[in-house]
Amino acid sequence: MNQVSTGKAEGTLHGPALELPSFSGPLDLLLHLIQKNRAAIYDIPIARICDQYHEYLAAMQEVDLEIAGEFLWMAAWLLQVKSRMLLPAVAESGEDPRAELVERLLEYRRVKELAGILSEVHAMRRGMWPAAVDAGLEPEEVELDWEDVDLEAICRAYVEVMERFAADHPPPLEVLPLRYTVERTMRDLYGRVRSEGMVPLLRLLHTRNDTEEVVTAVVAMLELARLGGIHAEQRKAFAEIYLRPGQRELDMDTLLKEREEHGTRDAESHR
Amino acid sequence: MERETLRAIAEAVLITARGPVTAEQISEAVGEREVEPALVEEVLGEIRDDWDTPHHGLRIERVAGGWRCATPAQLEPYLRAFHGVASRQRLSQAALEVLSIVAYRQPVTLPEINFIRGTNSAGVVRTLLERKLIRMAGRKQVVGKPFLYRTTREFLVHFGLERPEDLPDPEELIPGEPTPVPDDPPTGSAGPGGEDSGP
Amino acid sequence: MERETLRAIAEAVLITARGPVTAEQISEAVGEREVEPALVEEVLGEIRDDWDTPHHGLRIERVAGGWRCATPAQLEPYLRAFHGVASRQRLSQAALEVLSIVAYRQPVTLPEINFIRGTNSAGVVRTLLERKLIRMAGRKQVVGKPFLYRTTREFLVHFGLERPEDLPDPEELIPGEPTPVPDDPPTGSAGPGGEDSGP
Repeated sequence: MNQVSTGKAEGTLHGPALELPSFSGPLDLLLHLIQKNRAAIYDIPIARICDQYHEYLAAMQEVDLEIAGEFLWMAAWLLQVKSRMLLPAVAESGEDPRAELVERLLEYRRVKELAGILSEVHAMRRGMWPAAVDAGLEPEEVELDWEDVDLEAICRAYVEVMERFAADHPPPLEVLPLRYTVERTMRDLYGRVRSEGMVPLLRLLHTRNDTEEVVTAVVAMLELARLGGIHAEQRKAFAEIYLRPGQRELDMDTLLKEREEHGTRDAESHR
Repeated sequence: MERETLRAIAEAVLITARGPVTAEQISEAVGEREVEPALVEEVLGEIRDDWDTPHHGLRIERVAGGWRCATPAQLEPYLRAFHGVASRQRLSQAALEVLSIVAYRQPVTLPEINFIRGTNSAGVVRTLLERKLIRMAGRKQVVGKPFLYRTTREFLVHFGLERPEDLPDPEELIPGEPTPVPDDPPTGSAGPGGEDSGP
Repeated sequence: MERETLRAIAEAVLITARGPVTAEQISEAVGEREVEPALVEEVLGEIRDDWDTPHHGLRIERVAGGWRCATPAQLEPYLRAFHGVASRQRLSQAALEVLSIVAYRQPVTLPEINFIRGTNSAGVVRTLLERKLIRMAGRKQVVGKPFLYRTTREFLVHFGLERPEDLPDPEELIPGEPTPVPDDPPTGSAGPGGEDSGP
């Protein structure tokens, strides 16, 4: 029972020069002291045990051990029980101030007993290796035992899926300032149609690999056609669209100035 | 060392090894001078002969790199059948992913699941339906009216939950150590309907 | 089907299965009406007895409601030498204590474990979850909805138990004092290491 535990995360007692046995918690230490004193759990000599408990903590502090809060909690509790034992009123009431402590110790001792049994079984069975003969079937998909799929497993799976989703879908790029304006494209396109007499629109668009430029050109073309400055013609579905000068002659300078004043930002509304 | 102990060691090594094993390796593992590779080889031959009977389901055989343990070829159909039976109690990683999406985002449609996973999950959804871990719960009132899926009563029983809302939040999963939680995916027009229209 | 064929199938299944196998599964895989689970169980018992000799390096045992095949523990030093691995990690005293509490009070919450041990056990619980010796099994319907923990099938396999109830009862092992144990830890009372214990 008086083992040297390796209580990891809790009440850790480590350090090379340590002569003191370490305990997995304050109840473990208390149980050890009771046994050392050959006392019964049901009749703890509380004053003696309390003193020894405090001596132990002091020794721990001397070797600069960090003492977990739980050990201090227990120290305070023991002091409280000790002082209550001395009160005549408590003694007369027949109520034992140690009762709760006793209950906790009995329960913990039961756990420690079972842990001891498990420890032996563990030591014995740790050396058994499962058979790992390959069945010779085609390589199987990694599968999980449904038995092992608990709340933790399903929650982790969800976190992983969403992490992967986030990685595959980075936040959208910021919108860059427009590189092509409808106004400028209108001017260029109108000029070209006037000077060349006929412009094949689709061929023109196909030579542009910038989507933004294509969109701007289409909008500019539609605007010019609406104003009657150019005439668009397509003989049959999917055939080339030819742009020719329209019935109206446009004064591009005045026109574009007006557009700007009206603040129509076609390019943006068409994005 | 007793010959029977050597024999037991050789068997134990063979059934736990992943690939072929040589007599030299076993001799070395035993680490006793008198257990030479030749002796091990002899014992391995004995083991092979002993196991080679119709009432045994394992064979020891000499292969290129040494000796290995395998099952007799004629038992393959049974192993395959057993594998099928056993796999009903298993779940693929893909199935676990889809199940987690349905669990956490229910009700959810197949297109939404596909969008999140970035891969078609129709087969997996069918498997989960067959295993009664998810169920259909009406249709979503969007184009194509896809089915909505939810988890089942059986799902809750397996996980010991009263309600799907009791599933753990990723943050509370690991006490003391915060898990990174991704932001929700965009729930816009293309997104997996976060602001869902129930049936 | 010949009995010897059934025996061979059972052996082949056992050495290739990755976990405990039930007689029902083997019976189903064979798929013949006369090969009932009871017959398979009988054959498995035969195999167990036949293999249990010093010259064999494999054993089968009844565990976690099924049967599984493993090497005898006393051959471990040779297997470690052959596989070139260190001994499998021991469980710490703290881990064994938490495991004991989960085993005989399951399902149990972390605050309850903390209370019984008088010390914060969150780290140990996480380790045991990672080692698949305990699993999350729902939430307790009390304030804060803490997770409930149970032992796993891996726990049963590791400790050679058929059911969690097969654990010895320490009360019977402690002579002398009768031990009145409260049904539930008096949560909310002022003991150290209660609900929110933790350094």
